[in-house]
Amino acid sequence: MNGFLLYLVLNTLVVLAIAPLFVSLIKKVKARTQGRSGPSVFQTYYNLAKLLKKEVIYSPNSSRIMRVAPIVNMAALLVAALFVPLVFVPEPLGGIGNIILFLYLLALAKFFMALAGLDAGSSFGGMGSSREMSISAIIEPTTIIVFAALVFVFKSLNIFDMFATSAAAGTLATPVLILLGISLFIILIVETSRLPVDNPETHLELTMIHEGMILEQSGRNLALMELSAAVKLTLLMAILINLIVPFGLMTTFTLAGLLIAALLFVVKGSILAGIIGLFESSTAKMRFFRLPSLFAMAFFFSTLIIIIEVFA
Amino acid sequence: MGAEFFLLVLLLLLAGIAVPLATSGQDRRISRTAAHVCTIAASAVLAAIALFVLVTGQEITWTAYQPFGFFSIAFVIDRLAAFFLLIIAAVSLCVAIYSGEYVEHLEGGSRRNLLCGCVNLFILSMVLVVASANTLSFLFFWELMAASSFFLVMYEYTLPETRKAGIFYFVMTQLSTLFVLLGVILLYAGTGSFAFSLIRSPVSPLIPVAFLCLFLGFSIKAGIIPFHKWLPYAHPASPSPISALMSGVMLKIAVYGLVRFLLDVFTPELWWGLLILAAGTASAVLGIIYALKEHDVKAMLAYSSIENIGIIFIGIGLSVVLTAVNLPVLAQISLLGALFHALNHALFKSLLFLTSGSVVHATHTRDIEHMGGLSHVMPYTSALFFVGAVAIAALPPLNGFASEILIFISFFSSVSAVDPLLKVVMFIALSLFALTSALSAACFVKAFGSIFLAMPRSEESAKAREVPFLMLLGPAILAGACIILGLFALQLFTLAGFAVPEPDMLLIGVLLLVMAGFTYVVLHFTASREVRVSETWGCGTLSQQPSTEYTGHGFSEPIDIIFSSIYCTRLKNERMFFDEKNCHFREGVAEIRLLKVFEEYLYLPVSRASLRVATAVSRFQNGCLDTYLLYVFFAVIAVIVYLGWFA
Amino acid sequence: MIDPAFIQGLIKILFVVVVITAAYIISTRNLLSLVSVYALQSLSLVLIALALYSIEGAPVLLAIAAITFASKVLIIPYFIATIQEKVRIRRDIEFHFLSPTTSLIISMGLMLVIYIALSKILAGTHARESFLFFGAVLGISLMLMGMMVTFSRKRAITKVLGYLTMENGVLLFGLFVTELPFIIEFLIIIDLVIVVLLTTILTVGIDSTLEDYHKRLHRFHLWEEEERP
Amino acid sequence: MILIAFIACTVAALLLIAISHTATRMNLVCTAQAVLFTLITVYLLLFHAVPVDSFIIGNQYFFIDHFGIFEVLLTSVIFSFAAVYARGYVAGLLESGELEKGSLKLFYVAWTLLLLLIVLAFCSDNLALFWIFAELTTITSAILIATLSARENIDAAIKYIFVASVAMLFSFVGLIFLFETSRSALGSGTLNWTELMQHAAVFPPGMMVAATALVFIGFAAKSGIFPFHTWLPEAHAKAPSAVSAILSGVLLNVGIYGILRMFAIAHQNPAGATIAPLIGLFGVLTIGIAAISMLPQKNLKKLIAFSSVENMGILLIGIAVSTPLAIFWVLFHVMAHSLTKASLFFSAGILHRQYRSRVSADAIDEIRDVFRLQPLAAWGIILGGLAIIGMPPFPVFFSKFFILLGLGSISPLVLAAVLVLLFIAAVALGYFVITAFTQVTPPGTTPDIDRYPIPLSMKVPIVVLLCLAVILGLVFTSGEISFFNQIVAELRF
Repeated sequence: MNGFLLYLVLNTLVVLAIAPLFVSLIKKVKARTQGRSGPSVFQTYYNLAKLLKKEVIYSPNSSRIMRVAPIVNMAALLVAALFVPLVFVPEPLGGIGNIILFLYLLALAKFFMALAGLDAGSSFGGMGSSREMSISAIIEPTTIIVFAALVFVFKSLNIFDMFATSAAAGTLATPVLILLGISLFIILIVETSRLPVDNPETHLELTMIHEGMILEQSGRNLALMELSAAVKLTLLMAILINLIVPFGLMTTFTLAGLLIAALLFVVKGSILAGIIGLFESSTAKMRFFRLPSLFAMAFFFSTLIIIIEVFA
Repeated sequence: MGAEFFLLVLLLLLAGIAVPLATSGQDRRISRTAAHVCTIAASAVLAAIALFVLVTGQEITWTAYQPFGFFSIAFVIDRLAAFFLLIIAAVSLCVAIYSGEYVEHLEGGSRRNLLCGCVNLFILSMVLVVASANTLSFLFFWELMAASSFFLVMYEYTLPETRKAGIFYFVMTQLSTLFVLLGVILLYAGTGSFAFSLIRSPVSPLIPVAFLCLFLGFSIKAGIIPFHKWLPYAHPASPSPISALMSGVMLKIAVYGLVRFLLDVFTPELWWGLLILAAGTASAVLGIIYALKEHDVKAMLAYSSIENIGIIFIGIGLSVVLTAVNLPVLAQISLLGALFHALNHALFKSLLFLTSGSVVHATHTRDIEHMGGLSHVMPYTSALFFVGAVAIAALPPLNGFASEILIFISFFSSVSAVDPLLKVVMFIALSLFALTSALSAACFVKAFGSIFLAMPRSEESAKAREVPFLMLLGPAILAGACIILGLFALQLFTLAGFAVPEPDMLLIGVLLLVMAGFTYVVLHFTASREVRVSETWGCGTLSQQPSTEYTGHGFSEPIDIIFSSIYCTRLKNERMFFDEKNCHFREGVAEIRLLKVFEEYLYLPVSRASLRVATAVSRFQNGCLDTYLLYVFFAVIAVIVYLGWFA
Repeated sequence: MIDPAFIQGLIKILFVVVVITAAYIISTRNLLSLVSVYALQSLSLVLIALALYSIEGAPVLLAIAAITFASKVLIIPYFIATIQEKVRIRRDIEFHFLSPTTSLIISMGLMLVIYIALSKILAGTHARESFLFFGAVLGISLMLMGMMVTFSRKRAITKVLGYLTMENGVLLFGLFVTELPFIIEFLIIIDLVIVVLLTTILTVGIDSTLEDYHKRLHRFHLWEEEERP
Repeated sequence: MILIAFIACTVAALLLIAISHTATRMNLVCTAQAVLFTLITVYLLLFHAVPVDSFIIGNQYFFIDHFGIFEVLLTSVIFSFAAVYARGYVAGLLESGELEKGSLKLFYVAWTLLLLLIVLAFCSDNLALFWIFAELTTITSAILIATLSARENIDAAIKYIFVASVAMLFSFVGLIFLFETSRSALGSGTLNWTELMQHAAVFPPGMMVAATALVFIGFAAKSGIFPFHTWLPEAHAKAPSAVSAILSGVLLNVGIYGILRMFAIAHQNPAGATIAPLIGLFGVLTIGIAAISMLPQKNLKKLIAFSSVENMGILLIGIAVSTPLAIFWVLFHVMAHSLTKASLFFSAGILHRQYRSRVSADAIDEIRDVFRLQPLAAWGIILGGLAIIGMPPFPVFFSKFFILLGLGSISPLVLAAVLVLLFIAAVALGYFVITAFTQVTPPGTTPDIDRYPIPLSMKVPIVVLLCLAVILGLVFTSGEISFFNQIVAELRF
């Protein structure tokens, strides 16, 4: 039991530490591709620190939701973080690690963020939450199909067992995992509202969906929102990494193994962040009502994988 | 032992009917509160009996009336019946508390006594339907339930839309009675008895036909897609406690009917399961898509009931398919998921209906376009509505999620064990199921956002006041039940003696609190604590107008466009210009019109056609004596020819 | 004392008289002669009854002949004639469904059908063998011809007469199929009298034709047209 | 001495009516006569050995068995309630000028005669005698229909007489056939029902089928079966409501009584097998035509009349099924239908008095503010309507269910068709009641119709009949069940 407690504390700290790094890495890669040097790799850490010191501004017509949403958002994502062991894979306990529960914790966070968007009464927040909820509704079937395929391949509902089997196998469990990796990559792009779906950097009301919802947030609430978005990105990247490239994942607890695994994870993470940055700078933002056809393509692609996996 | 208590429940309910009807002359609050007290007492005792049977598994039997030979009105409460009795008891308890206050604000003078009496009759008939031991008494109380609920829907009979709702409701209940009656008679012809007894091996060809009729009868009453049209009319037309009872409990009686016949009478085949699964998925998806376009709060809740009934049918259908493919463990999990979702839906749907009833009572309108900003003036109602919204959107700590995850788990684990062709069907059903649960989250963000958040969009909602205490106590109990059922789902299942792969929601809830506390503490020490209130950012405009807010329509507009093929959306935008070269824009009309697909393409054509046939046939009676004698002449010749031929 | 062959010849002649009078009732337009033709038909029925009495000698036939003579030849025609004076309607021109010629052709066809049907029904019984079987067939076809009159004529008086010819058909059928007990015959006469009395009183009340009073009603009560489906 | 009691009582009533001048006194006499009839039948039922065949006059023509007693009891109960109702109703007719003082005496004479004739019809053993009484009831009820001075009533009466007596002639031919078959089989012909029942098995099947089919035509016209039902809706819509309650509640039973007696004979004989499908076919067609033509109906009394036609169709199906269970429930349905239909017509009568349309009884009813003006009549129509459709607490639910149960074991397809037709009928009734009763004058404008004062004597029968129906529907006393079983045994099903 105490091994699990240790894992809880350890995993949360590792996630909180690494998350902002990946975000600024992606920004760095994008800046490099546009020929400018871009902000330092630790810029996100400075932003968070600055935001924490600033005062919080609430709109007069916003209700208690505005105040509660950031904390609930952060809590949900931290609990979701417990579901994805980055470094050390213990035995699953009491339903922690159930992949559906992981998905719905993300949905809980999104639910509160959307409500917060609507709360201030500004049309930007309303548009952001309306578009966010529509997109997440459309992508949901694809996510479920991909997770079902994962459950089908790894014969278990629990992410811990998935990572354990993939770590035990060392290299790729089955070739189909590469295809699943691509689908997971698409889901990552959509869930963390990266470029083709939504532009995280700008505040132009036509293009921002995720940013629209947190437009009214300020000070420490905005910091929480930024941090939770970063944690979400890290978790999804961790799933992708630990399933496709399980090299170095540690199942038995040794201090030395821990350090190596953490180091390896940071390296693998930054490579993946680089890939995401390159992918983002290679495509332009798609018009909002062209997204359903993109998601239909993704859905078709993932069902194709399953048909191959099931029938072949 | 329990039979006396069951009798006590019936007597209390009968008293609840008799007292208000007897004093229906004068419009005094005493008789109405007496009726509500009877309901509360009866539901409390009923809940006790139900829990006793559920936990100890000991059946209560009582043959009430056996006039002669084979036909008898008898009651058996086994665990399935007890579960549904628990649903009835819980919901009617809270609705009675709520309507204790709500009815006082209703107009209708002494007619309100009739309403309370009729509610008790409605609850009594539902209790007796669930407890009935043979198909005849099931049918007897099924029609009594239909009749009493018809009176409740027609309470505010002076409004034109109540008339339309009454006609829709009456026609669809008669249709459902037709199919259930046909099913019961064919069942009797097939098995020769009224009892809920398993059909032995020599299955006559009538049995599948009997199943189909019963399935149609129950799906009409449950509001499955092609027959759902009465629900979005009946619920907004009837008073809120009534629509809470109807949506929360009456739809579950139809589910109970289906499960009782599937478990106890039929040995279902594979195609039965697929039929139920298909109906469930269709209703789930279309139900929530139609809910998203509604801007009448109670119609939206009615459509979302269709969606949740669809989810329950998905669970049942899945369990039937899995038993047919002999995977009994998974079948039990999905059936448990479906039944648990029935209980949860009963709780959070009646919570939502009651709270929306308070909102409608406060703002005197049902249109969410004119609401907004109610969380400031009605804090408790908005908190209760919020708990209901989170529960129905199936978000983790609460009970909506606890039951949907069971269905998800049975889907996920059955996918790996079933033969390939069925696997494709499973995947499609799974993806549609996921789409519905995501859309329901979007729908209730829209609902909660446009009703309670931001600025009020009309004077009534600005001047709205919090509802009296009783109208908060009922929903509060329901909200508490939702939270408890959510957190202690695994413990309740183990208490009831079922091994279920449900994740321990208590642990998740505790972890959420721990993490929230952790963040709060970290922020407390590191972040600055100044807070300032200033204008919402509106690109520099000084005072923020409520008209700039995102209303319900605006929120669901992307989904209207994305699912335009299902809504058959008609986009209309004409522009009029000053000059012929269309440069100087004068005025224009832009409109998105969503078609009522089922009504315009199925219900109205059928009724127009039948009316045309009827007028043609009724010309047979054209009032001229010669034609009448001509008919007699032809009839006599026909008989003579018949005699000549046959004798 | 009169040999049976002669009697049977007499009955055949009376059959012909009955059929001709029925044909006349179907096709006539002149109301005055209608009642006298009906009296003639009833008279021929009385003669048939007497002829049968001379063959079989059952006393009941005598009583039937007497009753029929009294009621159908004297009382009812006199009653209807007086009604016609008061109503003063001479002619009943319009025909509703069947023109006279088609009615006659149809009655021929009906006779054939009834002949086949009755021969199959009465296959075993003694009535079938006796030469009088044709009388039974004639009885029922007379009924159907009477019915054609009721629904193809406009005037209520002609409808009543159609009903009376049907009544004669029943009597004819009864005479030939079996020896009717007297009480049955007696009761049917009473009923006949009452029915005729009531309908003629009612027809006088509405001035002898259904359609006329519909038109007259338009003026008094402004009956909307759309009520009739 | 039983028959003498009936006849003497009627003669006394006729004398009293002859000398009394005011409507109320005449009505009192009629009520007294009907109540006396009920008392005699109850006495007969309780204290006398039934079946009774020891009469002083005309011994071989009359005979009372359980079936006869049941019908006579039902008739006299409905008549007494109708007489109580008629007191207020006829007063209303007189005061609104629809009924002249002159024809009042004729009305009450015809009323008392009709009761006597119906009772004698039910007590007659000889089928020809039953035929004559049935024919006479047609005439007396035609007089009752035609008493209102409106021209359309005379028109409806004439239609009724012509259609009914033309068809009854054919049933007389059927009786002659029956006489011929009994004469050829037994040597001496007889039309007494009791003797026919003993020797039914011996009769030649060909002749038997012909006799039953032709007799069926006549009595089908009396009870409004498919091709001959055309007179029924117009007669009921135009007749005064007290009379149409009697027409629907009692007179249709005379036709059904004749059909059941005739079919009981045919049932012993192999001919029953060929006749049953014919009767079943007529039954289904009747339900079809009635249910479908109920849909566009705009006139309340015509709608209720069509629902009587439809219920007669259900009875026919029950008879065609001809299992002892089905016949038991046919009898129960006859009772249930009469009571509920009478109460429905009473409430329709009150609504008719309230919303009397100047144009004609056939015109569309303009019913408005019904719950404010006549709440009792409105609730009478709603509960009566639910009862007729076959909603649970009311007796029609059980009888309709068990008749259809019998039909289901014979042929599920016909059962499905019948159920769809009953659904259409229920929807038609529901649609009419919902659209008519929710019409309300908009709150702003002042309502132009004021409440028509309804005396208590018109309200009591509605409530009592509905309560009687509910009690009979729910409480099956052993006495009642054995009584019905006794009838089924006597009819040898």
